Amino acid sequence: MIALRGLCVRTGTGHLAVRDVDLTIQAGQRLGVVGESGSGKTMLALSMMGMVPDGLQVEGQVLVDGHSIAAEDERAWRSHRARSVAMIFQEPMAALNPLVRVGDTIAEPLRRHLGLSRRDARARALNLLEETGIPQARRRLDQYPHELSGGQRQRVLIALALACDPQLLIADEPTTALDAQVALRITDLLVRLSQERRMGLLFISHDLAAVSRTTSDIMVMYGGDVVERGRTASVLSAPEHPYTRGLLAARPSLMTRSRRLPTIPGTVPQLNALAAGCRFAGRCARELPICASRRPPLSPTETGQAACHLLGAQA
Amino acid sequence: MTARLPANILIGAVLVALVAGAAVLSAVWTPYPYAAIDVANKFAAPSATHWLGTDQLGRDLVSQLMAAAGNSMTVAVVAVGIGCSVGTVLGLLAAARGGWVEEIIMRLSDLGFAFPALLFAIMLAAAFGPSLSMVVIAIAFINIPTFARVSRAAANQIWRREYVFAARAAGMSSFAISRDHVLPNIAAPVIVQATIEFAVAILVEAALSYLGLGAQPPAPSWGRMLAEAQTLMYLAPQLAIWPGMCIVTAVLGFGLLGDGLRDISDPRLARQRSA
Amino acid sequence: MSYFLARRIAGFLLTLFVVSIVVFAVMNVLPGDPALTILGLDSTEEARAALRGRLGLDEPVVQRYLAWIGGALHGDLGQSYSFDVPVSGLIAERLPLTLSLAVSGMALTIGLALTMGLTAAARHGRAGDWAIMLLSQLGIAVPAFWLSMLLVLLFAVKLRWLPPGGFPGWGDPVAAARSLVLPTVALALVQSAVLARVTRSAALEVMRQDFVRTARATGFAPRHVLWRHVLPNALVPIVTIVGLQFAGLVTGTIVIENVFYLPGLGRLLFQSIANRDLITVQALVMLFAAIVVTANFLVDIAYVVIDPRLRAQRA
Amino acid sequence: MSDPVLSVQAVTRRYGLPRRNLFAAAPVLTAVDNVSFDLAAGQTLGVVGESGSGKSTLARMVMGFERPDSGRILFQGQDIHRLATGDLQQARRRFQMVFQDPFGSLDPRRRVGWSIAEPLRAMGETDTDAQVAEALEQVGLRAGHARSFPHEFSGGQRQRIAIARAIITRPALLVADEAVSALDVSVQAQILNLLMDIQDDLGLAILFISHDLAVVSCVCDTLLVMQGGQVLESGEVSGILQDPGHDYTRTLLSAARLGVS
Repeated sequence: MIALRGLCVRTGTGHLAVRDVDLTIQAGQRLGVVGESGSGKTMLALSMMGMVPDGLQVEGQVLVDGHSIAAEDERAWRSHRARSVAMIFQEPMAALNPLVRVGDTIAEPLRRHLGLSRRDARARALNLLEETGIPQARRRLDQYPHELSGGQRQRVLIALALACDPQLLIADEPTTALDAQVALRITDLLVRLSQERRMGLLFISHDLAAVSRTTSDIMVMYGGDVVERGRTASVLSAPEHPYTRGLLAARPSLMTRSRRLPTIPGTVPQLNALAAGCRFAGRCARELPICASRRPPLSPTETGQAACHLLGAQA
Repeated sequence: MTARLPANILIGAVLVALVAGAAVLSAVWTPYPYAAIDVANKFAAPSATHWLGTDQLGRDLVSQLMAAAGNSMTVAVVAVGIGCSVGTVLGLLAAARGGWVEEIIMRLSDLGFAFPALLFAIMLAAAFGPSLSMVVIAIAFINIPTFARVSRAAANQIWRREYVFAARAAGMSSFAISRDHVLPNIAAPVIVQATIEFAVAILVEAALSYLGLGAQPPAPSWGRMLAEAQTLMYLAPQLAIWPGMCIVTAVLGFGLLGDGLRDISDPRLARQRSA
Repeated sequence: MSYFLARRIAGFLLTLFVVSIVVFAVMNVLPGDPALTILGLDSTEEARAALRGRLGLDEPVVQRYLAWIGGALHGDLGQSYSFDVPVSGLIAERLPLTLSLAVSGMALTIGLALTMGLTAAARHGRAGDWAIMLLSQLGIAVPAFWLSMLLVLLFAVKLRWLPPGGFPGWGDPVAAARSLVLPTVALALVQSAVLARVTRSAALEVMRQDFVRTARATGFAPRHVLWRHVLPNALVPIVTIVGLQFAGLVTGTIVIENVFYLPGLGRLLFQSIANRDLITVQALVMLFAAIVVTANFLVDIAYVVIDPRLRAQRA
Repeated sequence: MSDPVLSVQAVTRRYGLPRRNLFAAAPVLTAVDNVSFDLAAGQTLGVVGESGSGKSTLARMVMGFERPDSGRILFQGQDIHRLATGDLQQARRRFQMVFQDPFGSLDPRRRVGWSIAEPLRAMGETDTDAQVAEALEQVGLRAGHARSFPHEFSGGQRQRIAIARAIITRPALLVADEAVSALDVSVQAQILNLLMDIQDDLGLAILFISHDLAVVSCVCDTLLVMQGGQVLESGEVSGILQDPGHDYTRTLLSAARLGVS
């Protein structure tokens, strides 16, 4: 299984883009990570792949089946990426090599990592494509990415990700660039694959609706901190943290029929402008004097955990 | 801007300043008149009186190199200046008008690719007789399509920006948009291209003068000095060194400057730095 | 025949046609009296009149152009004034030397440039990158004819390994090859500096794209990613520059052949200019321009071979 | 109902695609297919659809950037595509647009005040400072912000600036093309509220274009659902939400719904 212990991502200027995250993903678990820009959700995912951009530093531990992978051991990370974890990205248009046929793209890891012959790899690639439910899978093998639609490309990327039977699939905003109808089918597919293969799924999105229909557990991030976590359904229906509450209220929903939405004042701050204590301090409607200076720990709530001084004050 | 300038800009600027300074200075002062012959003193070694020595006719090398720098820079400034301004106006026009105007301008500029600067200059020299003004005309002419392409490509990108749509929505004419929005925003790639074309112009002038198709005696030119030195290579190899070093200094200076300017004007790289 | 190819070929022929008009116009219409140019200012009016008659200069311009181009299509480029033999014969005699110089120069350029450019890109921002870029910046700044002189000073004058110039003829292949070594190196070093920079920036551009991230996320080694995914996608800009560089190499031979006293087309052009042999000059300028246009045309075709997207768009 | 500010009547727009074969006719894409609607003062009409639905082409035609192949676009009774160039430039004072990308809709090399005053300058006005200050305050910024450059602002603030520019000529119609799509949820709500405030203040009509049904339903009175250039259904927002008449609308609804009740 894949776990993070005290994971931090530090920028070149010394600011923390991800601050002290603990996390375990079990086989078959579907965890949603929700946050706005600058929440650190993508950095969190990249640090689990050992692919944090140059100039950023990862601190803390990434554990695969209990073994920690050292940050600088590029060879170990490579075999980790080859075997135990896979990732799909936001832009299916750009994420496939435009000069390589779809079948060859999927066969590539099969041949290089698993040592399959050309024929076996092709047959296996076809199976994988069929598993993603792409129509006319056999024909797709010999097509180039530009001949496919956005949803089909995302399915090809999913097939590629599944090639070496990863324990964990990380999906970073996989539906954001897709039309609503296609996005629905892709999230359904991710749920099905996670269940059938007992594969962990880390689903990163800013879209609460997509997260709510894809995941069983949820983690809300703000400014690099995990501010709240728990079962998806309970957190979204009874949020504890003021940020989660504000986010849910400010989200236009089909139920809202007033002409004004509740808002969170201010704007998502830059990393260097974040408070040392609770990162939401300064925008929070229920801020206490202590919030800006002391960081609240994650403490248990009725639905899971939240990091807020208010919880301690009530208790 | 708090970011410090990259090393290539600094080194480039110093080299360019060196050559440009020598060029400007040569207009008012050189140690000796560059064409002053002193046969008694030929092939003099470097000394306090002749810093780099003299050539086969006893002419002072430093004076010749400085005067040649003046020639070389004048050719580059005038030729690239003409090519850049005409080309950029054509590129702006092509992007603003689109349609058949763009088509014609771009087809004509395609034609420019059929004639590398050197070939075009050789053709003009053959037809009109060799002279430095032919070199200027040739380089200017060849630069027009280059700048037309660069500025059109950059301008077309600007025309797709939302702030241009906003200006159109506000009712601005395409002339006003080209002036207010497009030109300031394509200045960076055009300037970068200009520094590169400066370097190319210096190389082309040197090559043509070397072939005897550029600066005519006694007009000083690095290329012609090298041609003369070549015949004396066994006798006085040092004469073949200094003019070449001057060309390298000038071209390297502009090259580094252009490179550095491109680095800091590329918004993608700029964003990476600030992130 | 595909629409794209038909359009390209039409464009190619049209460009050649316009180029021939430009060449003819510059050499015949603009300068006034070609007879005066050929014979010089001290010639007598009778001699000039006789020459005009011999060259057909008394006929209307359009007719002369048609005669010239019509002849050229049949391989008849007119009679050289100074050598008093058919120009086509002069060219046929010298073309092999110039072409072998250009082709071997191009091969060396491509080999050097790809190695340097890709190495630099793979080591982006590190010492190796800096060193290669500095070297190439220097390489661009060195005029080919000066580099030739330095090479001659070192390898011919000092070390006496190779001949300083001249060409012994094709009868002795080894001697012929030896005399082409320094010219080839002089041509290629400068051009490869340019191409190395293009290769590096094209590769870096591709390395920023999402599909490279996908390949890394699939666990492939950097070398594999570079050769399999980066290089093929970087080829379009590289091929563009190779086309332009072939043009540069061909015109570069004009200078280099004069440095090394090689009896090729460049030397012929130079001699013809000195002899005011406008007929030969006109033919040679047209030939050089035609080679350049052809190289650019082949590049256009190469794009389609490289990129399946263009194939689909333009097929 | 009074005369509509904007009346789109049976508008169609086709694009010729690149030819694939020398001997075949070039294929044609019908981006907007026979679309009609009216929009009255003080009202907000939402156009919802995905990429390729034709909603952006529609916006460009309403703004006069593109001509419809057939049909008419009447702005306050005038067919904007039949106006002389000078008249169209004058008419532009009364319909303005807010764009999607808060980072692309302001010229990075111009001070914010300069950009906001651009529509006034286009009308030949020169003394614009007071109006710029007023517009800035109207969108919740300070008059002093006029002297800053766009990169000094966050995405939400830039969108406020873009709105200030759009309302400085007191237009009768505002076209908002995905105006909040690039913003974080917590900022998006602020901008939506601002648009509503401004509509109440100025009584302008808003054509609100978005792919996000939840956002559209939140701010709009009436709704147009588009797909492939055609209008699938239209009507009052509440009616469509309660009883969608089309499968596609139902998909959009379920995509926007939080899977928790």
